[in-house]
Amino acid sequence: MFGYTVKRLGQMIPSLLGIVIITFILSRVLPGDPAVMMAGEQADDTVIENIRRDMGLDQPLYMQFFSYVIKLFQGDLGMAYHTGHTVAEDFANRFPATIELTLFSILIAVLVAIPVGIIAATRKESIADHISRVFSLIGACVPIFWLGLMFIYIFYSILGWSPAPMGRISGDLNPPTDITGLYLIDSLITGDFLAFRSSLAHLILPAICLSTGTMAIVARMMRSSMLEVIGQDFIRTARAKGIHEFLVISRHALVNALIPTLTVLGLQFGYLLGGAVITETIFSWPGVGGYVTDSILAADYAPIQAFTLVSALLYSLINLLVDLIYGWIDPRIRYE
Amino acid sequence: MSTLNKPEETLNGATSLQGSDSLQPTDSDVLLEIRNLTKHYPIRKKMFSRQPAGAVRAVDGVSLSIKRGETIGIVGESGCGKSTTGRAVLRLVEPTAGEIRFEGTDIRALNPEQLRKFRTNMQMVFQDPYASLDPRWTVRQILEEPLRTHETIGQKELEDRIDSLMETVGLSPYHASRFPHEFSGGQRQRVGIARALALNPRFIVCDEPVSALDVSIQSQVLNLMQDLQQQLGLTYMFISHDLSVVRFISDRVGVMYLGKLVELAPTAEMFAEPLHPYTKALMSAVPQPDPDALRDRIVLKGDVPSPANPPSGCAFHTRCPVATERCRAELPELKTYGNRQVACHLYA
Amino acid sequence: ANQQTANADGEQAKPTLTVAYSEGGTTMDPAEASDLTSDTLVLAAYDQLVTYGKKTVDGSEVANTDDIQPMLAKSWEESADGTEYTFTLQDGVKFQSGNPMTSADVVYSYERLGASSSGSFLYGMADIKSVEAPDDSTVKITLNQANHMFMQIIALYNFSIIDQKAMEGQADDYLKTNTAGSGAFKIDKWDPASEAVFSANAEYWNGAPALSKVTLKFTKEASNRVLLLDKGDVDMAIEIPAKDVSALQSNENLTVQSNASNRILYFAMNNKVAPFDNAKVRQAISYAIPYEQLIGDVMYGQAKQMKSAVASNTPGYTDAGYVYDTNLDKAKELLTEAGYPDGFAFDLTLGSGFQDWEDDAVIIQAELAKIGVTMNIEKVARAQFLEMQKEKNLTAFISKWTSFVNDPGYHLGFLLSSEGSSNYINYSNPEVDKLWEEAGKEADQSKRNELYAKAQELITTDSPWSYLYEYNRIVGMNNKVSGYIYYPDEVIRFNTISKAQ
Amino acid sequence: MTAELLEVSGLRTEFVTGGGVIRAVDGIDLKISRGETLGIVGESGCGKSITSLSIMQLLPKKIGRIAAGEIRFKGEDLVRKSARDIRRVRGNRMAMIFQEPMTSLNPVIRIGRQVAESARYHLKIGRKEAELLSIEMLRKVGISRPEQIVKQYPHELSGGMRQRVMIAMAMVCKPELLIADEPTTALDVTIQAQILDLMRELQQEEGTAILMITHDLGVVAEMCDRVVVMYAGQVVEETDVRTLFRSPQHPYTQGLLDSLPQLSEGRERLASIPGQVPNPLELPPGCRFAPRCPVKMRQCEESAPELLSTESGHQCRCFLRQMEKEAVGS
Amino acid sequence: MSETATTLVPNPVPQPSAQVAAAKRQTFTRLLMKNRLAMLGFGFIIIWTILAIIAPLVAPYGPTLTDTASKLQAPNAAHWFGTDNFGRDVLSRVLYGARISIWTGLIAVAISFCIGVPLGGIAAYYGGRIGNVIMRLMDILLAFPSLVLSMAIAASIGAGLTSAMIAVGVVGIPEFARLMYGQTISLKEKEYIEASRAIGVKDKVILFRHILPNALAPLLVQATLGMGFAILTASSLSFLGLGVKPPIAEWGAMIAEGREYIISGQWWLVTFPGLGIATAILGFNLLGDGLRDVLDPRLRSGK
Ligand SMILES: Nc1ncnc2c1ncn2[C@@H]1O[C@H](COP(=O)(O)OP(=O)(O)OP(=O)(O)O)[C@@H](O)[C@H]1O
Ligand SMILES: Nc1ncnc2c1ncn2[C@@H]1O[C@H](COP(=O)(O)OP(=O)(O)OP(=O)(O)O)[C@@H](O)[C@H]1O
Ligand SMILES: [Mg+2]
Ligand SMILES: [Mg+2]
Repeated sequence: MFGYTVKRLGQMIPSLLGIVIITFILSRVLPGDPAVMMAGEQADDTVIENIRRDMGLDQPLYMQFFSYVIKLFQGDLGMAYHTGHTVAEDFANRFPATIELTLFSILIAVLVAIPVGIIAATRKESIADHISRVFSLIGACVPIFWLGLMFIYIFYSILGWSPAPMGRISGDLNPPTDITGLYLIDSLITGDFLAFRSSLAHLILPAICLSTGTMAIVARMMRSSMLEVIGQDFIRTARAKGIHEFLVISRHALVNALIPTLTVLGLQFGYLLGGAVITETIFSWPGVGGYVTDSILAADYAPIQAFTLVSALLYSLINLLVDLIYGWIDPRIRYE
Repeated sequence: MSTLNKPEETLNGATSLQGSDSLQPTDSDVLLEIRNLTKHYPIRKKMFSRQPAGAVRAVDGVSLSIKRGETIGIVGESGCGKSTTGRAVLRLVEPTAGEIRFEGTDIRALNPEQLRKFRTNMQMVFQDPYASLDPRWTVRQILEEPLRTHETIGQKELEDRIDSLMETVGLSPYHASRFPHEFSGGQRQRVGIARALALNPRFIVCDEPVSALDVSIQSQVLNLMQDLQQQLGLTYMFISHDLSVVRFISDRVGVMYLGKLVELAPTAEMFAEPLHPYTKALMSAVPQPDPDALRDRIVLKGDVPSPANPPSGCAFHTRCPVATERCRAELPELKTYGNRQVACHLYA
Repeated sequence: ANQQTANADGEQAKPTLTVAYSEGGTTMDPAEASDLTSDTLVLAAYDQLVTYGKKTVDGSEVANTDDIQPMLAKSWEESADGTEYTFTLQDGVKFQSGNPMTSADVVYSYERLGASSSGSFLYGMADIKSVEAPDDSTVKITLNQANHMFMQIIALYNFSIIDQKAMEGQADDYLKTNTAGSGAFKIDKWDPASEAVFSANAEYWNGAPALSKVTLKFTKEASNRVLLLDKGDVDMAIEIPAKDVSALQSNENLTVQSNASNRILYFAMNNKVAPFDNAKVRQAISYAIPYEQLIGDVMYGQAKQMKSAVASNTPGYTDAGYVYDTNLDKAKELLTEAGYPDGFAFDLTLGSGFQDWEDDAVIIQAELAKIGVTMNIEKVARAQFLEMQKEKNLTAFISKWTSFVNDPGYHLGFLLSSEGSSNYINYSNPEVDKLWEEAGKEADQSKRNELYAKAQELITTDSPWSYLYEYNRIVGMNNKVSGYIYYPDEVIRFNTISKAQ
Repeated sequence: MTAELLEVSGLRTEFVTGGGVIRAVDGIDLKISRGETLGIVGESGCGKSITSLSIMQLLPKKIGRIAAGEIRFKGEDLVRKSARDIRRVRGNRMAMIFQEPMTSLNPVIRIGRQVAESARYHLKIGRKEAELLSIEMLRKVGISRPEQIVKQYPHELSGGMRQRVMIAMAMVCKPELLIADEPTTALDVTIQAQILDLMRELQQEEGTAILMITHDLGVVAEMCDRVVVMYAGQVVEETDVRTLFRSPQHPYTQGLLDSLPQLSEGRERLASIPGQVPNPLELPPGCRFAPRCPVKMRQCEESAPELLSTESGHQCRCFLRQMEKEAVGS
Repeated sequence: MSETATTLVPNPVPQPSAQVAAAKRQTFTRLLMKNRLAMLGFGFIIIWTILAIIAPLVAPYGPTLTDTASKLQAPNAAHWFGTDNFGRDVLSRVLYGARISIWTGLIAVAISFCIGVPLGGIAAYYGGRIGNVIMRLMDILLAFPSLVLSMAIAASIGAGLTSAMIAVGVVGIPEFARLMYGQTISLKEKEYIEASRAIGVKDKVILFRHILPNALAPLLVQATLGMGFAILTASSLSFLGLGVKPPIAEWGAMIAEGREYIISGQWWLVTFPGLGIATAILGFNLLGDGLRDVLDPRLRSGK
């Protein structure tokens, strides 16, 4: 298992190299000169030249790529010119917020979708099935940006139930001591329940908003894989043993049905990171999503590269994790 | 014994049918010569292909020669390499080693384009009549494909050819516009046979052509195949795991175990007195449709070993009731005794 | 956010203030700051030698940029030829570090600015030749030549005085994320992703501010800022969209300050690209633009029609030569004269990021269609737009401008002199250039303004731009907040602000 | 209360499909006594599996239903029992093994747990006990090293071993009736021989009655005491095994036996039954075998024959036999 | 021969299993028709497509016709969906928006399909090094968050409708490639493909005439679902300012423009285009799901 993990990590290297190249190319063909952007509108040409020199933009492209890769190896993700910080600083600042948002939406999606999928499959064609199908179909087609706007309007503006869409925690409170960077967990660890409540309240709307698509897809996947598993021979064998239907489903069908669902969940991660871009923009969530949007509009290379690189890396790691969980729940897959 | 040799006329019929063939007829009546045919499939990790971790020795040094107009049956248990042998002979899978000569032409030396052309000489009938016809094509399209691939013929002639092909296999011309799913298994197998016949091949590999069919249908197809052989002078390599079918249709039978030919003999002799312990066990294991039949069954221990790491020496020694030290250590060769061959130390 | 925090030494707790800002800022380094939030941070933490005075316009307090007031310098003298300024520093000013402020710090700060990459151009614009410190409390600045804008320029945030001792042993980019000033606030936290928090500098040499703590909440979505203000979750919000002003005004807890700024919006036409190389065509466009509609429907009245290349609150402004009230017949006539009786088609390039520009473009497009002119709107990302602009071959575009130094010389020099670095439309009128140069050397303000007025008139007649409007800067605040002063650089100075408990 | 262990009478099982209602099993009567082996033979699609699933009450929900008939297990009608009561019988007194040992075992659960599951459920035994029981059962079905096998997963076993595991699983509660639906079809002949031997041994040891479903007449000849021949959802012939092979009465059975290559040794051609099994949605109006029958009469195409007992327990569904009988009777 | 003919007379009554297959094909349309949700989805698509085509005929106003005198009107008799800040009729803009969205979806899916399918097919059929490289590349593309990748692509080639289509299309390539790859891998092992090879049919012909038609069903499902995804992504791009240029009516852009107005109570500006997006995507998803149910016998047998 360990050896396999190391091997898989090793295999990620060529992919990562590909990712690095693609991100580099993509960001370099982005039109717009970051130096012009940075200098501000009243700056003159010498200022821009200074900045270009500072940024290494006067170098030929291959040299830029070279130094980019070398710096990458040193853990230097470059400077984000539109924020004036190193990308690493910005990420350290913002990534926990994005991770908290995505993880929490995955959690919501899984907690809702898996039971819904199971119920829909075991009570096929029942009212419960129809309702859950309709909801999951609708969930998959409501654009996040529309839902987010509606959420803010209804729950904050009209009903006043949710806190202001501003940050991760109420301004009156101090954020919990930084342990994991995830406020919910940190506040639990430190036993700061006020902070926990406040950060939960801030998190809940954007997380639901982000999770709808995933929820819908996972519920659908769970339903169909459950249906498929239920139709298989070994379920008939289990029924032939005369055990209770609940045991048939929970012991025999569930794990088998979870396997394809898990794959979908792993693949959803990329979608969630993309959705986070929009969700964060709408909810003023201080994560990397909004940051990346700004970077793209500002032609700020380094953060775009870093974000795509980090998310591709995360995506690969998550899918490695999914594979490992696979091996754990599905004995047919063995890694050595 | 009477089934061993086909009447002379059939042979002549065959040559006249293939009249315009460019290959030089050889003096010998051997159509196909297989030497040391070997196919090893590299083993890959299930999900992530890396360096091959070993090889499945699907076919491991099979040699045999097939005479014009005869039917050679190949039997053996699942996974012993029957299909692989058949497909390797046609170079549908690329053999790892060995030599295949079809009337003196070294098939393995042909380049892809030559091979494509050469396929008119040898065809295949497949096991699963449901999977061997493209579900989206009508029977006419299926039968047209070989003709269009190799010849440029007019529409009229094409129609005639298809009609006569269908008649040959006992289908009515009005079936031509139907799709495979509108046919029964037996009828589909007829379509499969018609397709194989379309190019007037002289040699057909039949890979379990009746295994998927019910007994009542199976006999229809077996009869048809035998009729065709007589009419067209075909040579068959008939693969099956069903001893009774092989016994019915073959002139000679080869028994395979773990990628190797362990015994090869004329049918009647083989069934009268199997030599190899494996053949004996195999024959005794077949349930007789006769409640009063004598059953002094040799029940073999255990399962067929994996062809990925076959046992040392004689591959059968792990299950052989009469195995000796020598069998464990030394690989017996296929040796000729009269008109039969066996690979066993017992007969050394 | 309205909670009070007790002061460390237990004196009566002062109120805290929460402000919704839009961008998170890029740096706290005075020499490098060039955006609103960065500037705000710098001005909170640093002082300059001098600052602007204030005046009351329409009942609200606004800065008077002509009126230079002492800050770290308690007095100064200007030599007769206008090339030498001698400043006497305040006594007993201490930096936040506790180090005393001396003339050496001033010299250090100015020299540092001169060597910086972004701020150096202002240093250059001030035309400073040398900065000397004859003694601890005196600073002598020598200019290359007389510069009537000098005092205005050094009041800018870039010219903040930095604690030299605090910088010892620090890397040069230390100031990017740290401060070393003498300002009224200490910056406790600056997280560009979410918020910045200042606390009052209790030992501020000019008296501790009235607020104990200020929090800037970075909220990009304008509608969220409006909501936050409306709901009372913030005390102030900047960059309020014009359309929301009336709704906010109907909230009796709120005051909306909408001040005329010197930020202008213009419709630029490339004077070197056909058909805009023909002044008649440019004039025709100017006649065709529905100014009232833009101000009413796009800006909801929170803007003012622009009648010169210079903002109306800039000294020396004149609307002489302005004739372009919307008149499609006249426009058509001019087009016919110019040889385009059936109109023409052109591309308008629009940088992303400003909804009102898009709205303007859509309205202008519809109006131009009426005189047979087809305007295709090309929308590009802001960065791309800026780069394209620099190439100087965009046919037409919409752009804004705010002169940091509210002076026509500064303004025209950048935008409309032939050599101007922001003259992206290749406007070149030798007469204008001559007037501008002369005025730059003219020490007498009224004579200078006359020259500038002449230049403005010439420009207006040439119509290199169609003048769209002058923005109002809109800040909404809770009624409890008082002491807000509008500055043309739009930066809020929090030490003047107080809040009722 | 009869002496029969299982008595199926008039069983009719239907499927509701898009094309209409398929009557997969149409009025079947079966009897199995204790310790007896009854074979059901017939071509693919004739309703063998559906019969066994009906007995086990394992028909696919919603689309499959028992439309008529009784299934009496030890005198009690399973059709009218509650799901709870059926569960008590199923897997406990009456067990089943399936054709595909490959897919019939849960791939993600260890062998030991799967074998002992029904015992844990029905006999309420503990975890430890269950493990010992499964080791014992595996040993009984001839698996060497059962202590290790219980910890393994199905994919780590060969086909033959898996079928042994299936048998162990079915036998764990010592059922009185074992239904085996083509238990050896997926296996090689040498393995098939092993499994058939094993089943015979177990039957002798435990006295279990077996309902053996197969299409292989050889297996029938070897294993069964009595045989039921099915065609298109109906029983066409029923008798003891010897009579069936010696003097089959139904033309279908005769054709089936004749088409076996073994028996036609020395002959140039095989006998064959022309045509194929009718589509269950378009059954012929009269005798269902009539379209393929070499000796059909006009009567056969018009009305359906009854299943008649001819001699001592030999039943046959054919007008010819009916006429013979009438002739003898008159 | 004569003897053969008599014994071998084929029976016209198909065997049950063949019957099942026949039922599958013949009743495909009927099954689909019976799938009420799929029909609902199909209805949405048809309605939107028709509306998109005849938008110029049915739209009460021009999509860009400004009339500031009647701006920001709530839905009323003259403007069923209200008006926006320029007094443009929201209904007309939504109708014209359908043109853009459906067209964008179509082109984007066509791009993904036309590039992804051949890549997947070639990678699977020939395997080996090329196949490996292609699929690795697809994996790499897949590793990017799709929205971010399409944002980057759209930004690179400049905002606008065409670049949004290209961006969304490129992002969809790996899905099709992987699907086709899987299909081809399993199809190329099918006996009928082997039969064609045994006949000596050329690879190209096998790929186009056997494998592609048989892989089409799942590809079609993917294309249908991909339409929904493409519409959504394209409107997200517009929302972020990387989509269409003003004043073109596009649903995502309309929401972006209208979002500032939610707080002042002008809900109709975002609601109607939002419903437009939702129903169009819903339509494609429902149909795709239904198609999958009908085409995938595994799911059906579970019923
Ligand atoms: N494409 C392949 N890749 C890897 N291994 C293969 C492949 N095809 C066959 N094998 C292996 O080669 C061995 C022989 O297979 P083959 O299909 O020739 O057996 P067979 O005798 O025809 O069996 P059956 O009776 O089941 O058809 C088996 O162990 C099989 O798993
Ligand atoms: N789930 C189902 N839905 C509809 N019809 C079904 C279903 N299962 C079986 N049938 C029909 O019931 C009939 C009997 O099927 P059954 O499985 O009992 O055949 P069998 O005799 O076991 O055949 P085989 O030898 O192929 O296993 C067939 O005609 C089949 O079409
Ligand atoms: Mg085979
Ligand atoms: Mg069956």
